[in-house]
Amino acid sequence: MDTVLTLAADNLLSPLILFFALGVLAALARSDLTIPEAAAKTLSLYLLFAIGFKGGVSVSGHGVDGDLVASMLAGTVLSFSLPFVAFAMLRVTTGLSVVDAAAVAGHYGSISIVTFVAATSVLESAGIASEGYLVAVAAIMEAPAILSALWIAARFSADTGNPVDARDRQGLLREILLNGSIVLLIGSFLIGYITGEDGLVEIESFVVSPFKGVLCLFLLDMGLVAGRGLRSSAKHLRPGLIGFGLLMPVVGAGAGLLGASLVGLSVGGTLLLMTLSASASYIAVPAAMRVALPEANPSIYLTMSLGITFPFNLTVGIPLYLSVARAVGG
Amino acid sequence: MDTVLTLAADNLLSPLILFFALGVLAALARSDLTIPEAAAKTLSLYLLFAIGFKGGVSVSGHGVDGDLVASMLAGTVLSFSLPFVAFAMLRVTTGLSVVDAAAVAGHYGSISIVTFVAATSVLESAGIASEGYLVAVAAIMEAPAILSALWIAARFSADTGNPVDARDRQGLLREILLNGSIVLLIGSFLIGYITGEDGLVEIESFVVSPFKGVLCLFLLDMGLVAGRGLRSSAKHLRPGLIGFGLLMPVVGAGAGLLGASLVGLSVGGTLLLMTLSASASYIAVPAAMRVALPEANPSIYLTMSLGITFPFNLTVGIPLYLSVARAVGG
Amino acid sequence: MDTVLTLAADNLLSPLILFFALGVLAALARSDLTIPEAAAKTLSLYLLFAIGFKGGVSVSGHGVDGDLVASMLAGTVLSFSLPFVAFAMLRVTTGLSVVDAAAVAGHYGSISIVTFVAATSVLESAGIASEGYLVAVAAIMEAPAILSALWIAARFSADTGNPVDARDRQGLLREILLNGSIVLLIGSFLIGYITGEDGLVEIESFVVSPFKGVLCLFLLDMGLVAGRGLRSSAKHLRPGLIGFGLLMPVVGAGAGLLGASLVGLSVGGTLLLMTLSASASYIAVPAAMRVALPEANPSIYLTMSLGITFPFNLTVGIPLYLSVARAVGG
Amino acid sequence: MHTTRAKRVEIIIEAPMESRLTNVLDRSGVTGYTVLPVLGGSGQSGRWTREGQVSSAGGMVAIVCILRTERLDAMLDAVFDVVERHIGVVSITDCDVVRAERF
Amino acid sequence: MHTTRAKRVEIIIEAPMESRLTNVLDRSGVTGYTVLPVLGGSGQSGRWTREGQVSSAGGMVAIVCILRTERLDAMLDAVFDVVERHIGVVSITDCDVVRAERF
Amino acid sequence: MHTTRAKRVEIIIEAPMESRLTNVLDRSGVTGYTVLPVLGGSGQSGRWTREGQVSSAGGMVAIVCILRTERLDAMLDAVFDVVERHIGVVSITDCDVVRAERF
Ligand SMILES: Nc1ncnc2c1ncn2[C@@H]1O[C@H](COP(=O)(O)O)[C@@H](O)[C@H]1O
Ligand SMILES: Nc1ncnc2c1ncn2[C@@H]1O[C@H](COP(=O)(O)O)[C@@H](O)[C@H]1O
Ligand SMILES: Nc1ncnc2c1ncn2[C@@H]1O[C@H](COP(=O)(O)O)[C@@H](O)[C@H]1O
Ligand code: NA
Ligand code: NA
Ligand code: NA
Repeated sequence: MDTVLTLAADNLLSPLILFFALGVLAALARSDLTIPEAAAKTLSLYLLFAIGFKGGVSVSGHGVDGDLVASMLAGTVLSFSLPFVAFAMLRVTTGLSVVDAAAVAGHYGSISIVTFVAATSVLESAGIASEGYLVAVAAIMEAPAILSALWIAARFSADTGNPVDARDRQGLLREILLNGSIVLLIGSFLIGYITGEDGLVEIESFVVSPFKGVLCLFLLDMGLVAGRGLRSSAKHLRPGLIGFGLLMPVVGAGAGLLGASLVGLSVGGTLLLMTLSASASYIAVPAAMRVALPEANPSIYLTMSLGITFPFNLTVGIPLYLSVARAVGG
Repeated sequence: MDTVLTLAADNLLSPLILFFALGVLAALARSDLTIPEAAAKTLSLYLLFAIGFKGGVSVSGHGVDGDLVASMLAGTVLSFSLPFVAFAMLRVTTGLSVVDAAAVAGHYGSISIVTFVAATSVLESAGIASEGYLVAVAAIMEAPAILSALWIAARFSADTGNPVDARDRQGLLREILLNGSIVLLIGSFLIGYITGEDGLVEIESFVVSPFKGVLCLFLLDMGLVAGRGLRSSAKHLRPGLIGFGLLMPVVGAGAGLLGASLVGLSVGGTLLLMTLSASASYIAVPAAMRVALPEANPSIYLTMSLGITFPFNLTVGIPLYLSVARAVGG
Repeated sequence: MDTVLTLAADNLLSPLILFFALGVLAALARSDLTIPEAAAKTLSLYLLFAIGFKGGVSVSGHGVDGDLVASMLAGTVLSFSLPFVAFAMLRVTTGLSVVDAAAVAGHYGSISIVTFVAATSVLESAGIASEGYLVAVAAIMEAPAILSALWIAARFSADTGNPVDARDRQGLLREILLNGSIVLLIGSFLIGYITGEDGLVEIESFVVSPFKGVLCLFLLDMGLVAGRGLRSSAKHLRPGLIGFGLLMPVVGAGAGLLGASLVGLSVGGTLLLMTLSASASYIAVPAAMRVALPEANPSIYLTMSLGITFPFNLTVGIPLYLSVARAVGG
Repeated sequence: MHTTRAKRVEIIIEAPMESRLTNVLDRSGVTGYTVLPVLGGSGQSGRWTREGQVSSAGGMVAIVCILRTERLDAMLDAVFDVVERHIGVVSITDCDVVRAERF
Repeated sequence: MHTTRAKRVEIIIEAPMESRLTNVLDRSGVTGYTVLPVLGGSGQSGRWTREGQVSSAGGMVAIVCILRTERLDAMLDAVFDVVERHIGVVSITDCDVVRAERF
Repeated sequence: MHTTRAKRVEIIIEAPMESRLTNVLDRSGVTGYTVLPVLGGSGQSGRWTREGQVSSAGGMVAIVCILRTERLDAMLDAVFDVVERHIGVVSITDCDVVRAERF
């Protein structure tokens, strides 16, 4: 427990968290500080590019061991099943409509790549190794939860006759799987895997050295967006929802821990799979939900994911999961 | 005097100045070279982020000495009072209307962060140390001059009955103080101060190594903007105005020198406070003036600040102030 | 021949090519992966900035030898004359109209700076030196081909009475010569030349270290654009055109080889001049053609240049030209 | 200059719906349309702004379509199938166009 | 499809005034508006372009507001309090809207 | 509020033609115009989108010009000299303006 606190305290004073906090405060104070949309998108492309590439290089170094397939499978199962857990919890503890609850549930099954990156950087500081292929697991966990959410909405909701026609449904599936961030993450991973250490040497001073600084800038932007969301959607944040936003990541992390034990991941890998399961999407899933479940209120799921669960994971969650992973794994 | 010339010559041939000159020339020749707006804004966010952070780290290293508060105070007084000097000079030497003169005066009380950065990089090349907290002084000097300008305009101008109503006035004050660049500069400064050298190590290859290159690109853009301004506003540039644009920075630097002596700054710190006082705003103040003094002609103040005073400080001013600071301080 | 294959294979597995391929595949699969327009423009400005500057520094190091003027001359002649060769080939092998053929021909006389950069990076990997001033030759080769294309269109086309009036013609000439990319490339070259190694040291970690990584990101974007072009313009790609797109670069490279021998360039320099001659423009010339030859179909020339010739040069062309340059030069 | 009456339809809709709407437009027989970026706005679902959006889910676009009057009804029917369940605003203005055969 | 007459007001104004104008719109009782970016323009105060603006002071935005005809006068009065002393252009067009109850 | 009838002309044209068109507008005696960015569109020459354009050759812009009715014909003649041979669409709408002396 002592370690948790020390870790959490260390973590809280890292530039990453502080820039996120700066963004939240600036937005709450209604400062006009903003990061241009094109810059925010480019920063996020950079992060996907760098993290995918480095993951691929690391796998090329350590070789593809049998656990890779098992981990992929575990990730897929987690992403498919967590929305059901989340949906049940939401229906019990909050008054959300079926559609809103399904949409929120989809977000919690999917993942947040920035939370994953933050966990990676905590591992680095602590000098703990992890399986490089978890980047690929992250990519694969983005999509299945969306399908679960749509299935839940169709199954339990009375009001939507036939929301999406066949042509659109197919298009939707393609869009989800060929989503830009998934393609870039997987593509960079494969390129990193193919070019290996030689490739890394060539572009190291682009993908490695400035990485953390770029992440600070990106977290500043995420803080601004989260702060703006909190300000404008405070009215949606009833206690039940806030409670869900804090509890669900812990439940997710528990499921991730189970998966990691079954697969036999290292301590570092266990933390990462826990973090993936604990994190909630705010890029891929919201866009999919606007198209597929337009009746769901975007203010609710964006605020939950970005305003509650993301900062929770960043500050308290990751150190907590790490000490559990250590206790179990060490 | 010899040193001034050598310094000025060295300075003139630095990539920074040359890229600024390239921008001016390209714009005057009507080349279609442009930096996208989002990129220009992002470069400027980067500079604020980096300079604030490094300033904070440097203060955390050297400790907060008693001079910090004194310097802050000196900066505030300078920013409040220089617009009065500028206004008086403008009314005597030019035919500007009260409102235009007040608006221009506000720009000269406030500061240009890029000029400050250029002075920092001259110090670095010359191996002269300076007080890290001057970044915070820079941030604090941005706003007071705006209030002075508004007060001057209200006091001396007959035509504007009650320009801004109470609700808007409050909003305006908040906007000025929570201006994005001030928030980012102060925020990064505090984060740098909190995380100290450890934090710097983490993001050094983002905020330190590429800094000068980014600054070159930014100065290219500033050259383009200044050149375009000169081309389209040449008609406003009567001799009296040009004279003011060259004289006022020297007057400001003198006031800065006085402040620095009273506070007891080092030679490097003296140069920086002189440069801050000598420089004129072209980001925060123009935006505030459009809102608060819409009758003032933006072509005049933008051209003065960006087309005359900024290049003057960059090329002749800084080397001049440095040799004075050395003569006085050494 | 063995070396060609090895080189080509090595080249094919470099991150640069792989990211280009990722972009093409993502676009063909209709992924929504996109690089924001402002980011794409900024990346391209960065590349011009960095390559111009490094070229200038390298000339300042080795000094201006007599070959510089000869190379400039050779480049100008190549750019002026290759459109005539291309036009003749197009009229014989394809059914393109005079105006379309003239427009395409103009693209093949001009150059692609990214292809040039890719050749430079192959030289680096192979440890082969080259003349730094070829950057300036690249800049000078951008424009003449446009004039040739306009002359061809005016000479051989019956339908356009007097397409551009005198005022516009002058404006057009100025636009072509003061095109943003030419100005930035030449300007950075001169600044690099003036500031020399000292200047390079100052901004090395901006223009040198991250260069290849940025290039990867840029090539990803070029792949996306090429893939989208191929998808939407597949109908224009009759076999004759494809054949031209593959043959013309080899013809151009041959002409470049001739020029290089006459001037007496090194093996590295020969490769670069061959590559410049072999490459086709996709930035400066298309923009000029929209204004000056609006009847020409942009889908044709953009797809040819970006969808056929660019990937050909990147994958097969450069290794081929290098082995020829070595055979002739060594 | 000879001009013809036509209709200008302006649709403001969420960015993730853009491709669906333009597909529907293509199928509804209009000859063209133009998509413009939107910075922000306000409506029943509150105020929003584009800057700093991490996800494109929140953004909107404006689609302008000029078409012959006789095509308007078919087009509106097609559009409403898409717009109905989504956040969005449609307005129709009379306009004059040159080269009427294009529309 | 059933449509109703309404008004489309388009205001082009300096970017730093955007929030003031939208605040006024909110208070004047309109149900919504949309803000579009502007690249450049020309008017009495000369020609300008957005690219490479270091400061946002020079930029402009276009604000489109669709509203019921009976609300027009109140809205214009409110808007002019803000626009009057500033650079800006206002134009009003007749339009038709579906779902009139929204405006 | 006193308003006057005027015309609102909207021209969608390729980005490389922007400066030519605005030069022609300046010479044709209009008092101002505004240039808006365009993200994408579709027309006779197919569908295109702005994102990821390496060259600006493919992009388009929308130019809005409000002018007095009596100036319309001269303006359209001038504009068509430029637009004719290029990809582009022109539409004209009636509108009302305040401060008519500005146009
Ligand atoms: N009356 C209106 N005039 C112009 N734009 C509107 C109007 N109402 C809504 N909008 C736009 O449509 C978006 C969604 O509106 P709503 O569905 O009412 O939330 C808003 O964010 C605005 O961009
Ligand atoms: N007649 C007009 N038509 C369209 N936009 C205009 C017109 N006049 C002015 N504008 C826009 O309003 C801005 C300011 O106009 P002004 O106050 O006349 O300088 C210009 O930069 C244009 O963007
Ligand atoms: N009917 C239309 N309504 C609105 N915009 C159009 C229309 N037709 C063409 N456009 C725009 O004009 C551009 C060129 O059209 P075109 O010359 O028909 O290929 C298209 O890409 C659209 O942006
Ligand atoms: Na999750
Ligand atoms: Na000052
Ligand atoms: Na060529």
